Amino acid sequence: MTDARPIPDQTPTPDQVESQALDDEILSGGENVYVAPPWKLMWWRFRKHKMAMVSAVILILFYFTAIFCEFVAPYDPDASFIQYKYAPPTKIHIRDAEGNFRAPFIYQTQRGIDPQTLQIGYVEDTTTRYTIRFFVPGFEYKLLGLIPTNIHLFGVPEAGEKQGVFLFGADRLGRDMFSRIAYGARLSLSLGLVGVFISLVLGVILGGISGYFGGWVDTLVQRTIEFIRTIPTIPLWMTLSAALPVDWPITRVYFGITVILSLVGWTFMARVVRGRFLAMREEDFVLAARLNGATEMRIILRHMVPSFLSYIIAALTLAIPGMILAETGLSFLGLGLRPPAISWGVLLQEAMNLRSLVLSPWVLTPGFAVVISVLAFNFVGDGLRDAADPYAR
Amino acid sequence: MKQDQLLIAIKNLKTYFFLDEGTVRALDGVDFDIWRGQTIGVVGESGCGKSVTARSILRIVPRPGRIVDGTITFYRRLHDNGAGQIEEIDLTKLDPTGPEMRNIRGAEIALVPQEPMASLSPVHTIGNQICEAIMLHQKVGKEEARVKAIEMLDRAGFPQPKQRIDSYPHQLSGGLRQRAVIAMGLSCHPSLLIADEPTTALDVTTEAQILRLMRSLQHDLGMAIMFITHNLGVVAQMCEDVVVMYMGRIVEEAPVDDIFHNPKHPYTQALLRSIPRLGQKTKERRQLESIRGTVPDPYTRPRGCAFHPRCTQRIRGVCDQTEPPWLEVEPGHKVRCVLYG
Amino acid sequence: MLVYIARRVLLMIPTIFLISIISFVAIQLPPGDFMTSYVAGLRTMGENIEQEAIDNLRERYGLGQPVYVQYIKWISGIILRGDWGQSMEWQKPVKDLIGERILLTVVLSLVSLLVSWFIAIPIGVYSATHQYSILDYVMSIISFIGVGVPGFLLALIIMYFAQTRLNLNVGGLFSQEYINAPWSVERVIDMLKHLWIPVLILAVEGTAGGIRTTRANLLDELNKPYVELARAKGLSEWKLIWKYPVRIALNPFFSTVGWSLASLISGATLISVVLSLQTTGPMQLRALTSQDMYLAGSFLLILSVLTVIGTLISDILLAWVDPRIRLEK
Amino acid sequence: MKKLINRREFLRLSALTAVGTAAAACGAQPTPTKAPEPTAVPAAKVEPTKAPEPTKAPAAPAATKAPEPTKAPAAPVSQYKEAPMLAELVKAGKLPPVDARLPKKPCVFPVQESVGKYGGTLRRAFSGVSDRWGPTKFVDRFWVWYDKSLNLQPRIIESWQVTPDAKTWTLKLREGMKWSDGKEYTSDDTMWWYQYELQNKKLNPAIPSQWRSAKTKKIVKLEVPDKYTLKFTYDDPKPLFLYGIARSVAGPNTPSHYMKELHEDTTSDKAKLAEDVKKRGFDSWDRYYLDFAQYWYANPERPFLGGWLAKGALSKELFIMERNPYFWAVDKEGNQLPYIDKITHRLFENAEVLNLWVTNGEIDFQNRHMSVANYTLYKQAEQKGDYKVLLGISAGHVAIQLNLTTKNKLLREFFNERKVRIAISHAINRNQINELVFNGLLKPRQYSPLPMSPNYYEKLSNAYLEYNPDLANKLLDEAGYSKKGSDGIRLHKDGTTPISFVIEGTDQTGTPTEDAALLVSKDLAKIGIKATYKYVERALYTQHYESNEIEAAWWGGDRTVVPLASEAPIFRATMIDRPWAPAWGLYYMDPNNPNAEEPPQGHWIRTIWKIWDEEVAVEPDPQKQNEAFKKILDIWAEELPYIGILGEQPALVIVKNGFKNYLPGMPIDDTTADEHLLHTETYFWDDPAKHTT
Repeated sequence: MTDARPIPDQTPTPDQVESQALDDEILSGGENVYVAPPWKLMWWRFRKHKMAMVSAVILILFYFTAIFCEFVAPYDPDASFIQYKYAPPTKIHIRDAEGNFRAPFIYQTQRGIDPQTLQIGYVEDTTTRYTIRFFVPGFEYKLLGLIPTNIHLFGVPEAGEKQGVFLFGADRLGRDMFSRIAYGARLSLSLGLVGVFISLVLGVILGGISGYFGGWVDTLVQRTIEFIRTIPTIPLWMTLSAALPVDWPITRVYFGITVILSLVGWTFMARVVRGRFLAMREEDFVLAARLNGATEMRIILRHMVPSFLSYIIAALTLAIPGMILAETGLSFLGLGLRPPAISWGVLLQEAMNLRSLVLSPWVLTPGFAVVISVLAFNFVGDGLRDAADPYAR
Repeated sequence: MKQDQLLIAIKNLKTYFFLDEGTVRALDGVDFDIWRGQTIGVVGESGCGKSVTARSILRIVPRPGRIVDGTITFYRRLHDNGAGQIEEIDLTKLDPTGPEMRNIRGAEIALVPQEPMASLSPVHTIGNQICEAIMLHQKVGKEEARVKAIEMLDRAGFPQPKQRIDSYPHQLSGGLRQRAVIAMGLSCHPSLLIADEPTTALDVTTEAQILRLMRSLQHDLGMAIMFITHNLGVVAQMCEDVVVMYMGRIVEEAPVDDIFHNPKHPYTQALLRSIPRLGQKTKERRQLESIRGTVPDPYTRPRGCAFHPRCTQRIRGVCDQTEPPWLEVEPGHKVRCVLYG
Repeated sequence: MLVYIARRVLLMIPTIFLISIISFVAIQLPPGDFMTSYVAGLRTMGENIEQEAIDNLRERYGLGQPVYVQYIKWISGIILRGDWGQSMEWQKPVKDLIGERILLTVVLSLVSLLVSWFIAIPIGVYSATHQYSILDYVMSIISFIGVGVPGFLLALIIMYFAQTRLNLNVGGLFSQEYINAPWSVERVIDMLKHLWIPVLILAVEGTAGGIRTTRANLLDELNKPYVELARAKGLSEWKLIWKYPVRIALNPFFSTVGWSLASLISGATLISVVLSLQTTGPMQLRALTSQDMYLAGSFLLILSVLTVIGTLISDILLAWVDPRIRLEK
Repeated sequence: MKKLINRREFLRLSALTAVGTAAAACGAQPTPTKAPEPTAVPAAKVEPTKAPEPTKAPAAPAATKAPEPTKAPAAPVSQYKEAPMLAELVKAGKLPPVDARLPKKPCVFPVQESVGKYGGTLRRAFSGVSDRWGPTKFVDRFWVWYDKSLNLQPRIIESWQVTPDAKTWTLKLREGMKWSDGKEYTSDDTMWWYQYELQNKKLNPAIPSQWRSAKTKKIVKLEVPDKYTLKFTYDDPKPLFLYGIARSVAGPNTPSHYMKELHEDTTSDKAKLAEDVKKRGFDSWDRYYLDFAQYWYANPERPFLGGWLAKGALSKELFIMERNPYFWAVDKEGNQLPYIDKITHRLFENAEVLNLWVTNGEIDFQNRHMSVANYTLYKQAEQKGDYKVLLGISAGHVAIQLNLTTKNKLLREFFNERKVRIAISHAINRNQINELVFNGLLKPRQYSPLPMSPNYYEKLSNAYLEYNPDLANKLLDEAGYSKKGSDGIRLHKDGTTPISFVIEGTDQTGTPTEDAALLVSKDLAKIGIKATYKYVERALYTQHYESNEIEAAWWGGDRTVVPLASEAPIFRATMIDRPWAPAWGLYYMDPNNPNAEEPPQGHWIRTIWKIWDEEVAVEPDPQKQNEAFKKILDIWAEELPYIGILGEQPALVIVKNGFKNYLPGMPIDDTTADEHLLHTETYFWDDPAKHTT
């Protein structure tokens, strides 16, 4: 047995210096001062997930664009510019032909057509250039539907009708892809949220009841789920799109379909929740709560739901991109939104052909918007899941 | 106690957890020894570092925790050829996932965990989980391992082990699960069994049975037990020596009787005051004291004696300024407190 | 357990009966019938058909009869004679049509499913055990891209590059010269040259979901006490993780495998359409659009029944892999 | 710059049109005395006039040289020559010699470029049984068919005669003509069809109008004075008889010796037939007969008269057709046709896969599904795919139909105002739509017969085409629609309801036609009319027009090559899927139809019907008939019931290099079998060995 024990390091750490003040607080009963609220803990853990942080920023940008798309878009997304048909993304220069650095500008382009194939091409005319300016006047719109204005984020006001700045090129009718994507974000990013929300609420409540009570309640809910899940969705969609009034605006039609989708979608959520409940209702803390005389609803909501919050968050964030993708899938089937409505699904369907892929690949940029938003949602969801994980250290 | 009876010597063990919120010094210089056949109790409030000590010995400190300093010397008695010969191994130097460490884990040092239900895989039979441990450390086949497992279960007081070895954990009562876990821990005849609050989840009758069982098994098998608990009653019943921990440090170490009858450290004294004594009446139980205040935030350890903010006998200007010394007040009774300096 | 299964099977009968009615009604729900869409189709392609002829046809196909009469005719044919009726568009027995395509469909779906699991589970395990490592991020990004790219778009792009860069024939599962050829080594090679595209796309989609599920579930399990105890037993990390937490984390896979049953048959409809695969998916979609009543109805019935059976299989599998559920029943 | 090119394109196309008319009376006259003798009109004459990207090979094979002379059967000197693969069968004794297989006087098909070579495979694509028209239009041959100048000529029959009152038509069959199983084709076959098919109540609950007298509605009388003569007698004049028999797929050409065994009234073994019906999954014999037995592509065993025979069912992924050894036509040198051995049609589920096949050179000859929007795509890959994009002229038009009989009272009043329709026509910027959507490949025109049509009428084609929004506004003001709402939309005459209607269409997203519809709706907004384009599922569309619930429709217009052949249904409002007046059209066809509505007295549509019924449909003399039809077109030019936008759309025909005898620049319309107008049997490969699969 060793007798000589080294005296621990006595150099005071900054922490220790502060301890005097804290000391008094503890003694005076300020016990909660060191307990970070749960959301703060979540935020700390979430911050750790670098990709989730980046993704959250991207999503904020996307939603900003969706809300203020008129401001972000330099052009009316429906305006056809006959002279810009199939224009590729406009090159933005910071160095002119003489090699001088300047504020970002673009050159005037000249259109040419191959007489054999009718292929359209554009060449830059380096003698005429237009500076890109910010907060420039453009087409009239109402910001947030309220404030009439004509100020846009950026543009080339000097060019007038002669030349446009097309960040992502122009489509087959000479419409600015960037403006169209910005407008498309509004529909694509917003419509799915409602569907996800409905399926979430239904799924958690019914799945929870089913898994928690078991017995005939479980059987009933399970049969219902089974039944709903066996109703084939495609004919259902077809019926709906046909049955909805012809004069309904297309967004309302799609909104209806989204709601129906979520009415089917909740069953997935419910199965997950039920499985968790089955495993969990045996656990001691549930028993303890019950012995304490907590009501069943309270047991579910206060004790069991928080314990698998991570699952719900994971499923939720996976469901939002699922909805975005469902929109593109529906459009592909011709059951979703239709022009003149602008959504990413519609833009993608317009571009879903070999011609676009070979001759004007830039019209596929809505695909990137979809991928990036899905990616971002997934990372944010992942980060949230990890942050909310009750087992996380 | 002869030197060759030393089983484990822990010196200046520091295990820190590196979190975003700050560094948690879960163990901040822990020293104590475990002797062969000894039953040593480790007591303290939640978060004082009891379990981390156990996990440090087993080298299964979960990330982002890490042993940053100190040694854990394990004196291994070689069985096969050089019978009785002793090999010194510093466990902190081993790769925690490497074969050497794994050969010690389970075989030489076994763990009986806190929650037997959660500690058994719900989808494997207990037989499967016990046999696995046996086959891992002994060169035996499946059949033989099964026989040994049944034997172990039997010894652990598991009724009808032959029939019930293929049960799943959730089919068993809490007591039986704990017996199964103990059987698993003992299956390879370890020289140290770390029992991490093995009876917290059990009712009093079962707790008593289990404790009795552990004692008799220790008697039969001659192993050392490191008994981690916050229940001083259990300590009194089980242990020969007691180590009291507070905020990652040992504040008092003494034979069990000394701790109970002559506690030195104010913390130990407070602990003892907070538990009901045997024979106390229900009425009196209301007069039990709790230790005032709460354990400080683990990121900001108070300066000086970590216990001073809660201490009734603290001396202003001393306790909150200087590290208290580690003093042997009586033979075998050590305390970390300025009151005895 | 057996009683449980028997009870479930008995319960299935009324469910399936109800489903068969719903399937049949579902196809009738969209406005018009096969003749309207048939005529509309002809006219789209510049063909014409006289109104008189349309009326005759409608009568001949029994489309004028009340729905329940058509339903009874159809369902009794299936139950009594195993006769699924006749496809109006293809003018062949439904049984033959589905039979011709089912083998390739199942092969394709199974291969894709297995490939995606084969890739997803190890990667998911790695990502969970090495959370926040660089590889974890890389895997996550790749898998999320897999989730994010619409399959039909990916299909078109891959097809185009397979043709222009790899000089492969694309579309369908065989080159033209092997479509009707008897099975031979060359034919198999030719099939593999085509098969990888759909398998790749399907696997990418499935893998992404699989990685995500595995990782998420495993992360939940990794810190459970039983993992620690197993570690304390001296098990190696590798064995430990695969035997305990992975095993439990994979339960959701088992509980969804039954549900994949229906999708095995319907195949990945959209992708098959884009790739022009002769699987059942495109046929089903087309039957639905053209309101080819018996063909569409049969597809819906088969899929529904498979879903019901699949759910049962899922539950049985889940009970089988998770004794907690099994022994309770 | 762009404009120039477009004009050139148009000039080129117009030149082709001229060729079509100039070459009238070309083509094989089937009645000459001796059979294989090359007819007076050498096909080569056409060549110099052939327009864009001539497919001509550097050197056409010498006209005298017989194809594959070495392999010609050595046996008794044969009058005709045949394909090597058939010669081998003959040698092996599996097939009678070629002379015995051909009729005494085979039909002589003119060749567009040169006499061809035997052999090779032609690869095409189709999208399923419902898209069987690729195979059928390639192969189906009728009693009579069009020549290059769109005049009808005898084909299966040797000749026809008609009485001056156009009531009795006598057809002469070719003696010794064989079905594909070698049995002779005689008047008995048609008689059997007349007795057991046409008059069978199950198979034909109602007799098709072709086989009924126009007024008495009685069935035509058929007599067969001898084995090779058919005599059809109607109660009323039937001047359009020939057009009717130019498109009768499974009608009178019925192999009675085979079909009678599959007919429940004439079969010798009823039990076996019943079993076969069941085996093939049909629940009734009539469905079995009509959906399966009588069609060569569904039932490959059925003897057939086409140039190629089905091998296997059409529902398979690859539909294969092989040459008919008994085909009854030869070229001018006596080579039995067809030249090409095998035609394959490959199934695709998605048009983009077809496009990939095209650009990769896996398609040899295709017009169906080749969208004009893909012109640049196809042209760019010409070299890589080793093909040429040739142009035909599609009969289709981009057009909008305003429903003059819509149930919406205010809209009906609006649409029925002539000035409104003319205003709408002037409001559409046709050139912009053409440039933006169609690369300028189309031509602004009203819905009207094509220039190469015998019924071309310039006044209608060019009516009200000018883009003139001011004029449009002026016309609308004049018509009493000068009041506008606060949003700039004009108001109906009730003074409160804005003028707004829905244009229903079924075009897929991203297709040029949908783009055009959206542009039109923008143009109309500029003159204060709110026209919303809405996609509807096509079955729903059908339901809407059938029940007259449609306000306006976006559906093209075709049948403009030989409008009389299909009885000009659009011009008479009887083709109600182009619903410019569906309720009136239904009334005209059947006054008892629940959705039918009588047009007002003195309405110009009554005049159209009167001219058709009393002048066009009964006039035996084609010249006078056309004159009478012109009166109808004149009413159209005045009233403009249908707003045409663009037409003369180039139809893209993918033609593999080395593929010969296809004449580009021809009109492409349903009535004339699309791109298969001229003798598909004379197509051949310059190098057949390179084209075997």
